[in-house]
Amino acid sequence: MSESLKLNVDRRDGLAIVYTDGYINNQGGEEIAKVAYGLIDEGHKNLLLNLQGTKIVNSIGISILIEIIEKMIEIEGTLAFCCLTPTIDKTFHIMGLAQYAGIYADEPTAISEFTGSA
Amino acid sequence: MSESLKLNVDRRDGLAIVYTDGYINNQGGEEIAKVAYGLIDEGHKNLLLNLQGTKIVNSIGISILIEIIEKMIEIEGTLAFCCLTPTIDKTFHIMGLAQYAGIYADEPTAISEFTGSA
Amino acid sequence: MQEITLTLPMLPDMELTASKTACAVGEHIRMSVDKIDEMRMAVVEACINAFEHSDAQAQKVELTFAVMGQDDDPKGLQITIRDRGIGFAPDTVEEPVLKTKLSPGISKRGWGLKIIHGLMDEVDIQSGREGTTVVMRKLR
Amino acid sequence: MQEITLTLPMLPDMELTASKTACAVGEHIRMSVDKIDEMRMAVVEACINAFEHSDAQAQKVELTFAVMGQDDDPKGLQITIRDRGIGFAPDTVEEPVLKTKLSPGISKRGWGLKIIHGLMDEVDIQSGREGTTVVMRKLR
Ligand SMILES: Nc1ncnc2c1ncn2[C@@H]1O[C@H](COP(=O)(O)OP(=O)(O)O)[C@@H](O)[C@H]1O
Ligand SMILES: Nc1ncnc2c1ncn2[C@@H]1O[C@H](COP(=O)(O)OP(=O)(O)O)[C@@H](O)[C@H]1O
Repeated sequence: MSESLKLNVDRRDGLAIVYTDGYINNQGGEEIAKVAYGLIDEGHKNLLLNLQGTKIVNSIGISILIEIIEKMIEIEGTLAFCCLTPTIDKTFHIMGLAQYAGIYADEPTAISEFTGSA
Repeated sequence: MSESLKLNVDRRDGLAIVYTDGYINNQGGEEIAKVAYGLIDEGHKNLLLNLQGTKIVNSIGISILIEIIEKMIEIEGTLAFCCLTPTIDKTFHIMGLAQYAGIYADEPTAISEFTGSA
Repeated sequence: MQEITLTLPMLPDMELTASKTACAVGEHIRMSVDKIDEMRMAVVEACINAFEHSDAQAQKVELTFAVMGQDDDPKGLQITIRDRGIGFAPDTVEEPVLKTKLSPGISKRGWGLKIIHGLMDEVDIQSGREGTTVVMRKLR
Repeated sequence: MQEITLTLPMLPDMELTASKTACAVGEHIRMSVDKIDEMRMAVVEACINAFEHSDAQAQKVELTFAVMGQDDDPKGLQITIRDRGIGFAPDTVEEPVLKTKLSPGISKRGWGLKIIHGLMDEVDIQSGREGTTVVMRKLR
């Protein structure tokens, strides 16, 4: 009876955006990791996770996101987040995630940051 | 700590529309009754309760709506409802309210019914 | 059988907390939005009956949500609402008729049980000197 | 003090039911949406800790929501999450540091308690052979 996370991917030039819809728990985190590693295998080095559709996460889910960040550091890529709820944003800051992943208010800001630095 | 009902009134030619926002319990019902009796005193005989903003009602609140229906029958006026949630609609039908008050899916349908019969 | 219990003080608007928990449990078993909503209204009615009529000393209502069927294939929810109040005789409660209620001077109240029966698939009420227990079921 | 209790089976996603009930109680005392949301996340973390680490025989978590302050002037909520499991020594839990966690081969887990502390106004954990009780407060 797990509420499963839905994912959508938008592949752009030099950037892939992953849209989440639902709860990011252990399964949700695994789903995101699977998609992220697939995109890395395709050659993507810049990933943006748009969390607009995610109102709730848990620390197990976030720990899997940290695995993705580790991987991105390894391949000298970037993981960024946008459209976080205030609580998810606060949680990411409590954990210090902002030092290792871009956190943007909205998608256009995130994209322009990527494009600017690309 | 009661979640109070908010009401808005739109006075039109030959019709007053009352918009509810919130829980219709005893207090909510009383609020509606106060406004309805005020409109009757102003000379309005056709009242439409638009329940768009009401997702939950209880039977005490509905019993106060029945008092308003009784009053409307007495003055030969009409009370109608529109924009009910499926559950509120089902409840009104369980109670047999549809025989004494118009129940319409949306506001335009309700208004045209009033205008047609006026 | 998975069981969730909720104990609420008999205070204004607490029926909304019951109703929201019912909603959460309904979502858990992927009940449809409309069925959840019907169940919520029945829960509200059963709670306000306990608040208003039970005269229970403890001023508490106990709700139990039990998932019917297998964990991986839930059939519905059984909700039990219990007060330890004075009880009543369900069989003697007269069925309300709107036409009669619309007569002047007649109380407009008395719809709660009819609504509960109308919105749930099965309803059983046990009541006596130890209080009232309403058991109601809604299939997914 | 108004108290609401909720008992949940330790099953996947049951933390969401706890979180939704916390939301209902927060709405009841008119807590702001953002504070309710922070409280919900802390409730989720405390529940999954009990589910994952308590090894409680009964496989149940008990939550209590107590309104702080007067009924007509609530100051906040005190939420107690209790399991009757094996317990742990909160003082010996190392504070997670992301930089360290990002090293290869190191577990990325261990954030729950830090998140709970960061999102709630006061947190107290009692743990021992009778299980673990997390008491956390959030002011309105
Ligand atoms: N939990 C209860 N404890 C005692 N009496 C109850 C309880 N529930 C219902 N009753 C009795 O049944 C009657 C009918 O209830 P109901 O149909 O809900 O309408 P209402 O609450 O408007 O009277 C009540 O007036 C009351 O006498
Ligand atoms: N309810 C509990 N019962 C037993 N041990 C617990 C409980 N809550 C936390 N712990 C212990 O504290 C540790 C840290 O918990 P936490 O910060 O939530 O991170 P994580 O759950 O990811 O390990 C856990 O690994 C566990 O050993």
